[in-house]
Amino acid sequence: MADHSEHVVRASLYWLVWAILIVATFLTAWVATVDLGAFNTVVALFIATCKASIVVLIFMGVKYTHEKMTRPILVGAVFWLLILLILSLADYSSRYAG
Amino acid sequence: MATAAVTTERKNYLNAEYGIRSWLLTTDHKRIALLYLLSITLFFFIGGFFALLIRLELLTPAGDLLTADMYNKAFTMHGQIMVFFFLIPSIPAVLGNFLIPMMIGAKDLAFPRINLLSWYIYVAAGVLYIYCLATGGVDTGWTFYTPYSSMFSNTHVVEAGLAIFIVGFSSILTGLNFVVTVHRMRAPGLTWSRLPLFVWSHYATSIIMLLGTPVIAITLVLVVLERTLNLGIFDPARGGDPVLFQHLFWFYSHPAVYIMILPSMAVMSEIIPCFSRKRVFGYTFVAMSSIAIAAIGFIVWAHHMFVAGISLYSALVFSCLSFLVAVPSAIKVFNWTATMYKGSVSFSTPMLYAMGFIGLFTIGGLTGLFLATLGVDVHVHDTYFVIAHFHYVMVGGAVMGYLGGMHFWWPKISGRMYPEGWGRLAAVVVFIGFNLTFFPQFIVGYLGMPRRYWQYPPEYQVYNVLSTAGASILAVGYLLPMVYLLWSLRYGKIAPDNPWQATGLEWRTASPPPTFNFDETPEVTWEAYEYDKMPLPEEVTLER
Amino acid sequence: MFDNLPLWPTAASSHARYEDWLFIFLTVVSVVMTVLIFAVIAVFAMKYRRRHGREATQIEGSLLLEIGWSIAPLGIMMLMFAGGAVLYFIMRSPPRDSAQVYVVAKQWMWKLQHMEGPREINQLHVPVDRDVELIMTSQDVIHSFYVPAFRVKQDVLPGRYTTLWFRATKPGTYHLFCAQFCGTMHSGMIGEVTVMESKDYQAWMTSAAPSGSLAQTGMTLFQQLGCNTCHLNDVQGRGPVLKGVYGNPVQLGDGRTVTADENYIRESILVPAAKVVSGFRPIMPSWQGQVNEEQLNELIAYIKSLNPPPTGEAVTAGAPGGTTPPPSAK
Amino acid sequence: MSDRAGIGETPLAVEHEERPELRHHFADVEQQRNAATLGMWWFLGTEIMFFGGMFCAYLVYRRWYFPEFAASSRSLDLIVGTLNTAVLICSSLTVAMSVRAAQLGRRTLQVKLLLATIFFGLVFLGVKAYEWNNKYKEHHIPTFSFSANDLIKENQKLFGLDQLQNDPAKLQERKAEIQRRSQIFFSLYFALTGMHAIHMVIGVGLFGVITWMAYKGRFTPEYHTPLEIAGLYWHFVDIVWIYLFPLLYLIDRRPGA
Repeated sequence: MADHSEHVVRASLYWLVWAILIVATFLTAWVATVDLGAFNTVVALFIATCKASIVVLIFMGVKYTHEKMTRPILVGAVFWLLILLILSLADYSSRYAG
Repeated sequence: MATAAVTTERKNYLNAEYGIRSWLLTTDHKRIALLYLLSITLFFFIGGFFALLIRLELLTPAGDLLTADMYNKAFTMHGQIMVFFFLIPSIPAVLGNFLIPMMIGAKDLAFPRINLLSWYIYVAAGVLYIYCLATGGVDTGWTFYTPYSSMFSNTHVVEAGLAIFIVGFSSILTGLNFVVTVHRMRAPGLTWSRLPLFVWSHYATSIIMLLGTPVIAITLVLVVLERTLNLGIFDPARGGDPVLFQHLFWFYSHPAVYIMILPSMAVMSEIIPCFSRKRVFGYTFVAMSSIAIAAIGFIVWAHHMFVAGISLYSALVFSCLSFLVAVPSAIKVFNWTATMYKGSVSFSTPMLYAMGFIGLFTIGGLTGLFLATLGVDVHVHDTYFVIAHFHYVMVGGAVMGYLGGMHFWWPKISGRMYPEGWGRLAAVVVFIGFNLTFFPQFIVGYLGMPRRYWQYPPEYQVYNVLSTAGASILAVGYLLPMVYLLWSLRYGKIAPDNPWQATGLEWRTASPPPTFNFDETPEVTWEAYEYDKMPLPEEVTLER
Repeated sequence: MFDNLPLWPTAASSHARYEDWLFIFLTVVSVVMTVLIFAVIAVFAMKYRRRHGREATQIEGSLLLEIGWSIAPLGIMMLMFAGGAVLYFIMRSPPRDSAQVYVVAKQWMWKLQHMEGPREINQLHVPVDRDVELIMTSQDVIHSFYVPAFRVKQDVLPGRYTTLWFRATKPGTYHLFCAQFCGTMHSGMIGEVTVMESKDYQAWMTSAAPSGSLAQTGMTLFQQLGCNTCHLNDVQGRGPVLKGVYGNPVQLGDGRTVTADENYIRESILVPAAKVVSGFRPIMPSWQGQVNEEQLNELIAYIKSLNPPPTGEAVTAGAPGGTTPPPSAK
Repeated sequence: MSDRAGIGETPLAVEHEERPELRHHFADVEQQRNAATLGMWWFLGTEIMFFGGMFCAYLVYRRWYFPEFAASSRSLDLIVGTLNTAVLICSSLTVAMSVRAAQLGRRTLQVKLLLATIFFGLVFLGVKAYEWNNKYKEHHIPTFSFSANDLIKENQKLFGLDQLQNDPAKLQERKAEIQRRSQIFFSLYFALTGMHAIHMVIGVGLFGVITWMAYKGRFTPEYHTPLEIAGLYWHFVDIVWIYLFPLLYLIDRRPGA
């Protein structure tokens, strides 16, 4: 069998990711001070999710992995988290509606 | 007639090494399974002792044997020990641990040292729990409902909470080990569609352990912090919401029921085909129903909270979802029954347990529908009806499965046969004792007797007397196997490698197996359960 | 009949009949299924028991069967869901003109206050054939108000109101249990619900209520506390007019709209700043620690009494099972 | 379902390779490595749910007590928080680079990068300690003489207190309520950051061992699994912080609010 040599990522890509993350961090902090109404939270979480995604894809190597299970596990765990959050919050948001 | 020739003693996992160290530092999954067997048996008897106290107290309507506080502690510790220290680890940590590597043709689990670590974590938690018990115990009910547990109880809630937090990690690590082992360690040729259903079920169980357990762990930590540091997250007096605790608690504790029952279903899926000499009916459906139970089990938790003050709409949604989980459970029952159709059924001990399991699990599952039905649940919630229901699932289901599995694989584990006649007798005694104990509780529950009552109105007495009588029979049923299995270790017939002529890979190695399970890594070229290609077992199972 | 062997709980409320029929339906389905499974196992075990010279016939499975025995139970279960959901919906929708009783639970007793004034401990007297709504809260831990004969149960939570309603259909004395574990004397937190004929109830009421109705006590308290200096009966007051406010939507200063139910009124007394009515300044003092749970109930009762009496279209409590004979005839 | 995953690719029939790092029950290094990384990924799934319970509590109370949460969040130091986030991102870079160095077999670089990672990790924890100490001085640690007085002073308008000045009783009560609710925020703040910090401490300890192993030359381009899975853990802890930062520090920083 062929040796499964891992994908060696260019150092410049890592630096690029790092730069994006740093910029995004300061961006979140800055955007929070701009009045966007209810969208402040949305924007903050959107940026956080983008940051998390590139960390997962590049730094954690999910983009390059041969491992077929990584993605299902990740998606599964996030899905499970959403089950917990959405179904519990559904109770809270409909509690006084009746 | 025992035909197994007495050969010169082969090297096996039991006699490979001697001495305490060789056990306490072992990384052999089979030895770790036996360590678990010893420790969970200990806890089973401690938990059983509390059950005995409860049943004796309830013999009369007045609270006369125990004080109210002692009674409250007795049912709390009965529940916590049985759930967290017996049922959850029982089949996975003993039979799963012992068998999964062998069933998939591996030398060991993927992480043997983590496997040993998880046993030590279990022991640490067990010691802490026993410390809690010895210094006065805990009285919150196994559910730890706030604000009673966080602000009002004067008992050792912190120790109990931490013990259960710790034992959770044992469960997580076991699940982790199983999942990775199933993915990575299968023998050549052993595809997913050839996996024994035992492995499928344990895979599903492991998913629940991995994704559910951390939630209860953190929830109990928050309760402990609330008691020690006054955090107030679940305390209404400080702005918190006690119902939030219930959401987080049941998010794990409902799926935890499936942690207890899925492994038992795993055992059934091995025993029934073997003693019917047939392929399992609808392999794919049985396998997939395990995964479905694990997944759907996570979206039904608030059916424990229909009268707890959740919103009307939330209750409607959760009720509807709760019925869904009955479908894969029903699929399993139907498929097992269909497996016996046109088979060649023998009444060996494991098969008796299996038939008992199907019957009791059917009753347990169907009464679950009563609890999922909103209007009915309002009446029977927190009554003995619920107690009867979950004992039918957890004792009638999980414990029957555990005992059936112990008998089925006893020759493999110990290298000895158990006495068949005694085995059948014990199975029948357990079945009768169980029904006598718990069936009356359905009626007394519908009459309205609330759970966790130390004294009760006299009109409920007759059912409680029946229940206590049944419990004493059940106790005999549990002690019998204890005695004759121990007896067989010394006096039992030497077991052949495959006494049942079963198809699993674990039967293709020696009994007891060598340290690394197989002398040569097997290559699998057959489907699971090809009983048409197996000869009938020797007289061992046919003897009278 | 069987004095020591009761088989069926007394059914003494409008919910009870419906619930019993639902329960019978579920029981029949379950018994049929259980008997079927047991019988099939027994038949297979006997008919196909191991004999010499007979081999098992291998069967792979059947997609049709699998789908059949998945869909059919699901259909029956959806019936159960629908039946249970309708009953639950009824149970959670108290009729508007029901008699109201305030319940305060504490370790380990039930304190009940009738709107008309009488207070009881571990005893509840209600008239027959009258909708009764309980508005419940707890002083300490979670309790649960449970009357098996009425088939009603509701957890009673600290810091919040939960409600429960029933219409008793049969005079008699029934158990009142606490169903949620609440500490040492959990099993001692029991009482009795006495259902009386209307006449008897009236007689009991007059003998038990020397101090006037709950709303009247509430009115006195309202004046004692000086609430009436701001909450006038016209829009000149510094606080909102309370007449007719109960049960109706209230526009808040921050744009939200809430329904002025017990929880809202309670919060407005204890934490006035939380939800200030649009057009008013948050100047009301808090009464946290100055009025106890019973006095709160009196005040709320008074504010409710300011509503004009309901005009007809009250939610009917009639259970669909009402036309069928009660199963207690068994 | 991927049939034959890990089987077709890694035949077990090959002879047992003689490698020091290969444990007896694996057929080859490839299988061992795959098992370890898969295990770490599942463990991270568990970790997501571990933080999930607290996130759930956070979301419920944030909805209920938004003004108090906003005010409490504003009392956290935004600049320090942002810089600390940047520090953690730098540590993630060094971890990724050290794995790369191992892939390329550059041992000295690898050790330097690992030491940098530990350094950044310690800086993060140090800053965290500094922030907690500030919270202590501000009486913002629940039960340690917790007081929301400063929040109340700074957020008169948000809490609607400016309109209550002529009603001392009412003012007092509203203040007590703000005290309770902001205490819930800080309870969650310390639970979440505390749990994160515990993960960081474990991470730093783990990387201490990894660095030592790297220094001893245990890692080769073919075998550096411990480094890899420790890296996965570190990145995960980083991601948790990426969410905690906006959830805790940036609830409402709008100037006019």
